[in-house]
Amino acid sequence: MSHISPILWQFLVKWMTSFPLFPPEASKVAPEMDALFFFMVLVSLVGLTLVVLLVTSFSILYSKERHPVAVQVEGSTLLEATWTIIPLGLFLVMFVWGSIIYFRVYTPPANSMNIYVVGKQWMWKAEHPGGQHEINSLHVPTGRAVQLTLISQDVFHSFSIPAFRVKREAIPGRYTTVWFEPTVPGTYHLFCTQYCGTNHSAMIGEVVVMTPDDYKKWLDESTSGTSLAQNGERLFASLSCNACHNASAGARGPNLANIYGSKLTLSNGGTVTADDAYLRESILNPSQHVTEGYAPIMPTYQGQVSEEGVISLVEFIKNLNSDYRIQQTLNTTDLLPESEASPNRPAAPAATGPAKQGMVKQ
Amino acid sequence: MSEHTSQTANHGGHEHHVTPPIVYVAIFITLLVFTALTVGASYVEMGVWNPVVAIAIGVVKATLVVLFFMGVKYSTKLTKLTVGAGVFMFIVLISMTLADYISRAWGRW
Amino acid sequence: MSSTIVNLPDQSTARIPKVNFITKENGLLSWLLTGDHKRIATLYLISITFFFFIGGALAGLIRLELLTPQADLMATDTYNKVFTMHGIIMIFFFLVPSVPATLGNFLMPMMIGAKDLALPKINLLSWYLYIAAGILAIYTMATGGVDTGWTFTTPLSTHYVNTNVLTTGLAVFIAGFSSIFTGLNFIVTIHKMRCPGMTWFRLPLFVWSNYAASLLMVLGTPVLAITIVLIALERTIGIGVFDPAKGGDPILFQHLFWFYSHPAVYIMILPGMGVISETISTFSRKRVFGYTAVAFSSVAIAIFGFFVWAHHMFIMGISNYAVLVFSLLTMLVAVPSAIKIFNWAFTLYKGSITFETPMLYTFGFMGLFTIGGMTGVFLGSTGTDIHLTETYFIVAHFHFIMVGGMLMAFLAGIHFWWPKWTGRMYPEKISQLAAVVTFIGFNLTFFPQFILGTLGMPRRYAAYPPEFQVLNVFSTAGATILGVGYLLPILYLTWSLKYGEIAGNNPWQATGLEWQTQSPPLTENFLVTPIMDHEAYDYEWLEHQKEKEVTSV
Amino acid sequence: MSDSTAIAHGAAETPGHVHGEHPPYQRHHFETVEQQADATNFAMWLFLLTEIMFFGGLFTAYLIYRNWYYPAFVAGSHQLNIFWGTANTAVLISSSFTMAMGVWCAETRRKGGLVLCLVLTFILGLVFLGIKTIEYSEKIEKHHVPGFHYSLQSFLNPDSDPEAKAAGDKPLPLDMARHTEVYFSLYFAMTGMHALHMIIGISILGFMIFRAQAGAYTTGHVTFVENFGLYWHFVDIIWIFLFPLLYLISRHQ
Repeated sequence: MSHISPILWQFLVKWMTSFPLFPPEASKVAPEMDALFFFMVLVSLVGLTLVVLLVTSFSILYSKERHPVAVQVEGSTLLEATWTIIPLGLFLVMFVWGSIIYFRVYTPPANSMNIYVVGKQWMWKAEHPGGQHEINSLHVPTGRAVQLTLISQDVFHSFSIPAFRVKREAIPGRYTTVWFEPTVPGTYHLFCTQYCGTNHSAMIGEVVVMTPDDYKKWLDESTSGTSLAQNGERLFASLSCNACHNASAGARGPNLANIYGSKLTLSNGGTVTADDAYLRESILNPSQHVTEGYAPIMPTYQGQVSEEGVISLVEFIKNLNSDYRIQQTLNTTDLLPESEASPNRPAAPAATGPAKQGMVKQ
Repeated sequence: MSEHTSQTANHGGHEHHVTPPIVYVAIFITLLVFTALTVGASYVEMGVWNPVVAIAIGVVKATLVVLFFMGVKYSTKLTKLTVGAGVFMFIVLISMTLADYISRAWGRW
Repeated sequence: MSSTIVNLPDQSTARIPKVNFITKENGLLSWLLTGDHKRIATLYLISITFFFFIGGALAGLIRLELLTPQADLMATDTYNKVFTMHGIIMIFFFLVPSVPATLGNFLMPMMIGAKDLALPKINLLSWYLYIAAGILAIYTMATGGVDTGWTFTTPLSTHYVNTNVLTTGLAVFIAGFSSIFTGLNFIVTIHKMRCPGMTWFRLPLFVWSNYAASLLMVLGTPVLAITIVLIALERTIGIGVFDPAKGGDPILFQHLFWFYSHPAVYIMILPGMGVISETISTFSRKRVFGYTAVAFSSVAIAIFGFFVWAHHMFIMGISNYAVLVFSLLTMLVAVPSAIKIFNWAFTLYKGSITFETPMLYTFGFMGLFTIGGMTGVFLGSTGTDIHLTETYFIVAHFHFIMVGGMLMAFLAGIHFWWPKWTGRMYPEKISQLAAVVTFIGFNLTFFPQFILGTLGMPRRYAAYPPEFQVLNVFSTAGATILGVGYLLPILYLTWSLKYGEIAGNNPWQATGLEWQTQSPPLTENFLVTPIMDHEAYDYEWLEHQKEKEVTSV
Repeated sequence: MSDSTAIAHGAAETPGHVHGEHPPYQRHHFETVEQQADATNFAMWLFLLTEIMFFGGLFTAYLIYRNWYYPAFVAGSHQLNIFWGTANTAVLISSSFTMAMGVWCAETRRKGGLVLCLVLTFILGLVFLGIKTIEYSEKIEKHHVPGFHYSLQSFLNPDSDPEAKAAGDKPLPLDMARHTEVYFSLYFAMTGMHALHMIIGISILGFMIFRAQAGAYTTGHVTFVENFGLYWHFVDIIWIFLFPLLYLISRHQ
């Protein structure tokens, strides 16, 4: 084989040995999506074969040598109706099937664990509730529904994990969500698929799927000491949110305990569910989201809190289960160091460390 | 506006409708009245009906201009179809875009 | 029985008619100030060929860069500029004007028996706008380029890049007006300039599909224009309409942009479908199967085409209810395309088929368009769209439609009407070879990209994980073959201008009115205004005509 | 030549046609003058179709943001001068009327009347732009031009601003006040695009006045005047919608 150039030889060897044709299926939804995918491949192949078969057989049967004089055929309503209705039926099947999967991918189950992801030029920052930060990687356990709450700090990005068959755009100014349940431990590609500027192709990373035990180990090793909610708590205090949002009678702002997920009546008469998006909007554009019975006096924090800051505030408010914590933040400036936060209930009532201004942008 | 006695001008023997000036004058006055009306209506508290009334008056005025000043009332079906197509596509653009915005509020998305 | 329908006049006596639209007047000015649709079409043909090769060269650079996983041939920002300019030039300066402004301009008046388009000066203006826009685009490229992607996604294009967004936007804006004027001219011409007897259902299907495309141009393009204006205002003075920091919504930009840009893909493909209807009928000597269905499916595509734009935004966080509606409508718009494919296939049934070059390109079109269309359904179905969108799957999909469909149709049309345009035939064997080479090269280039996309390789990546390399090497190899396939026609068509055989009026024995006049045609197309006294694609009428001629001689 | 040929007797040989001689304004590629008039008229309508869609994008943006930021839109709207707005509406409707009369004069071949009407339309158009300039300069003085030292003063503290005070505006919270910039962006984009159309129209009018004096439009060739009239009326219609949408939001508050 010496006459083959080494590079070509190397290439041929590579070709023979590793040549993926289909991505791994590593999430619960992946096989479902692949079923639809292969159904569509099948339909396409049948359709293509039909067209090719028709064209070639007619070309042979009715070539000029064999069939010198054309017979004029006007058309056939029956035939035309057939190839209108059959494709239409198939397309509708694909529509319904596709929509079912779409709704599955974008409707997180209630008990999923939430990880926040902030996209910026050109990196992904993942914020785990336990305070673990990651850049361009994401560690998740198998067997648990993981919800991602995505937002972008600058331009459109798109969070894509081909092995999970999920993808969602991270857009500036608004949360989007996606969820998946990893099934096979391993390391998978993470791509930004929405063109986002110069280093778009460098905005890649890896998704590490671990067994629950390994994941727990990883969480313990990489904790930053304070959970996201604790960060939020500090921010809550340093921005003096508790001056109004406290449980005292006659407080100027609504009590935020247990507010997450509840239905609120707004001062303009509408009702809204207090979800992540609502909480974020209320911090940045408060005047449009005033709860009934309160005056629109809350100042906007647009430009004062970074997206990570907003996320920790949201996470803090989400986990406010009692007035006790608000009272505590109201009165405490230096607290005991943090005890270990479990991933399930990251913001379990606990004391917080010294308040840091790190989250506040000047 | 009872005066619909259409004159015809001779353009190479082709029937071409010429709207008499009295119609233009009538339309002109109507338009001015409607303008006064729409300004007045905006000072009356009607709740959600304020924008509806404003748009409705606008539509009436625009229709008058299209039908008489632009002569669509006397033009061919093709012209009418063209105007209809324009309005239709305008509504498609607005309504289908707004469909997204309105339905965003329906669910958690 | 010979296996060809080509019927050329006796080469020893045949001459190109002394008076035709090319020889009528001489001098550069007579071309630059012409009102003749055929001369403007010729100007367009030369200019879009120029832009096609610029766009093609950029595509070549992209493929070379992607030969290796690292960004080694060029830096990532250069790569970004290259694919942006490739997209902008190919879409706005090649695909949108390709068939309508060249073949459509050349043929439409002749097909309907008119002397010219209704508004010849507007037609010329549209070419000048096109050239002005093209020069501006090239100037942009020469002075640093632009790296927003052809989609100008906000807020990237407004606040996060410092390349020539404004001049590019202006170029696209002007090119948009060029296309508006072409479309407007076509609609007026088809409505008002038909010769006596030319009813709507006697129109060739090429006219129908160009009519449908023109509707899209007229109704869609202005929305792009205003969107670009808003982008320019946003970028220069920061008006905030698309800027989330000021309360604007970047998704609104997506809505407005795709309101044009989705119909734009039908602007690109519909005229190509018209070409296929003409060639497939001529080379099977048969009326198109179900003429009315094919005609109406063009209009149906044009109308439905306006209701599906948000399928470009399924994963962008638009309301899920809107996603459902737009996905359903997307499925509906796929149906007329399926109808067309089967109607064309059945046109062959009981025909008398020959395999000249235009017919080979037509077969290529049918195969590739079927694949392109079916893979479009993968993306229209929301579930699979999540996985496949923004990857090479979508790149492969629209290249199957645009290159495999439109470009094949364009080449089919160029080869089909070349003898009419120039009065001369090109060498048949080498052109058949070019058609086959193009087909093979195309499949090798773009089929691997479907697999790449399924694997998850994102589009617009200068560097990619190494395991994708093998398929990318295939793709680049295919692109090389494809390049040869596109260079060949340039060579032999240019050669044929001087050395080709004299074609005569109707070398293919086709039925369209354009074939009943001399080649190249007279300035006002016909000696006397034709009267259409038969249906479109009436081959028996044609036979009848020939017998008459023989007996009268 | 046989009768059943597709290339049958054309116009030149057919005796049925009235016109032995074509009028000078008939372009060579049209069979008859009516065909030419029909075609150009239809072309003009199609062009207006594109204009509808052009403004359509702006109206879409307007509707969305008006729903999102209603208080900001109200406060922004109160900053506009309703007197000038109404006056301008009347001016534009009058110019539309004079234009319609001009078309009538052309159709009935009254040269003097046509010139008069065109001049009146021209002047009214200029008056419109003049008033628009006054309004714009007010906005510039108050720093209500987006992107150029935009000032929130009038919205955060209405008492400091006579107009806001007159309208009885309450102070807007800061976040909503910031969104008035979106309102003014749309205000300037929409009225600016409209004014641009006016400027183009006035330029063409100037050209037409000279041609009309030479009698170009009163010899039966009215297409150009008619088509220009369509354009002018269309610009009027846009204003008919812009006026209530921009000036008359919740004036009663």
